[in-house]
Amino acid sequence: MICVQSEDFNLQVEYDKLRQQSNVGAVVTFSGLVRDCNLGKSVCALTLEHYPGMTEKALTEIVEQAKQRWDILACTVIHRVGKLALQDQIVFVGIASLHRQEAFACCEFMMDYLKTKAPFWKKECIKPGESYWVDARESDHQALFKWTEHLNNAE
Amino acid sequence: MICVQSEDFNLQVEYDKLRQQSNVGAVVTFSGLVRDCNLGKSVCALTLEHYPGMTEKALTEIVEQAKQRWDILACTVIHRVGKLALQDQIVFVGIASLHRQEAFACCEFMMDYLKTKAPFWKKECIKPGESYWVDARESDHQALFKWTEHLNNAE
Amino acid sequence: MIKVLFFASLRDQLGISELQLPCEANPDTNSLLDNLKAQDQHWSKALKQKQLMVAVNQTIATSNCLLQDGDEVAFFPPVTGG
Amino acid sequence: MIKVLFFASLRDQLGISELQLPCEANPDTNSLLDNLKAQDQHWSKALKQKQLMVAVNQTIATSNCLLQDGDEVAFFPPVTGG
Repeated sequence: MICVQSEDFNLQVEYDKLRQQSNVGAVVTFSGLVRDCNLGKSVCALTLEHYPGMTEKALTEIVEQAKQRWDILACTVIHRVGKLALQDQIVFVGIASLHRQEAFACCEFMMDYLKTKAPFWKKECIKPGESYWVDARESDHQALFKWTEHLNNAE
Repeated sequence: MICVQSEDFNLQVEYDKLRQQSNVGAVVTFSGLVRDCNLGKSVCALTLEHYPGMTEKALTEIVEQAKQRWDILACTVIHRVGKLALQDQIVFVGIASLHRQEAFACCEFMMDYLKTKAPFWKKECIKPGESYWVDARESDHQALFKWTEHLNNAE
Repeated sequence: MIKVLFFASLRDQLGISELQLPCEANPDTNSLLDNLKAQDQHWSKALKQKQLMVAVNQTIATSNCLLQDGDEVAFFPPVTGG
Repeated sequence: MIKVLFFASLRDQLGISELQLPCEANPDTNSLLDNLKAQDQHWSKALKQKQLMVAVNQTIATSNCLLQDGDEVAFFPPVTGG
């Protein structure tokens, strides 16, 4: 399931959906939250913009790619857009599989992808009326590189 | 928080505790469930035995070790013991951190440890009155090896 | 016509989120970008950022990409989702 | 005395979960294991499994380990938790 939405999500609800099949042995979830501090600046709110149409297309493709690479039973991706407050949930990725290794690897891969390729942009508000676009972290790009490197080596 | 218990646990409750600090940016959770099938045999129930005293000591030590290795904000480990039914929750590991990489790595490390070093044993019931002790999976031991190898290389 | 979109900080810098460009002979993403930069100094500077990302018909283009009439091309800064 | 514990399938095979052994001179986990194996053929076989794990005072011992009076030594098959 893929969802780009302004509404909040509920971890338990998503988890219960992921564990429905009787052969699920492992569920890994990732939740990303709005932190009160980023790169030394205090943050009071966050606005998330996306590229409607491309976002859903990109997420559908990456879920298909993940399913081909790992033997997973279920996958949920939820990404919020719009205005978010401190400690709000931003993103959820949940993977169900027979064994834990696939669930961990697939969940981390999905998050690396979301951070580096999916068209979402964060604007941080540091005080009322003052906000700036968040710069991409170099470490996020390195994180995705490890997966493509792995792919290239496997070929 | 470390807990060895016969009672079930609730993912949402544990997640809400993990995300309490205002600087949490990432929460990774792992839940292990009783599958209806293991190594081709159908399973109808599971009994988990542990080594009381050593279990808690071992888990406390590994959480300390994980905290030294990764910059994490909170860590919860819950492992159930006693008789469990199909699709029951067996184990929970939840990690909160500033960034996702630490949470993923630490959660996977904790699970590899729990699978290979913490004194828990599973007895699977395949039909009423017929049960057998689960054999350790070679892949689990290889999973832990990657962490010790990493440690050795780092030294 | 080629539909061109701008997002996030790039849109703010350019002050525009969308425009239509006539389709020239044998267009590609590089020539399109050159045309946009040629608009004026301000555009030239905004579009010169090293990490500029390009998507053609809602798929990331990692190298120069041939275009045809009716294509949708988006330019944006590195993404920061998740 | 040394307190000796057995868990899971090993306990089932031996039919006993706990016993006390007198503390010999300079005991270690290897000599303790040899003494246990010497009990009879059944014990010898059960304790010969390659992957037998040993914990001394509730900590896994990865090699032979010196013991002293009052120590708790546990033998068990590879763990299968999580």
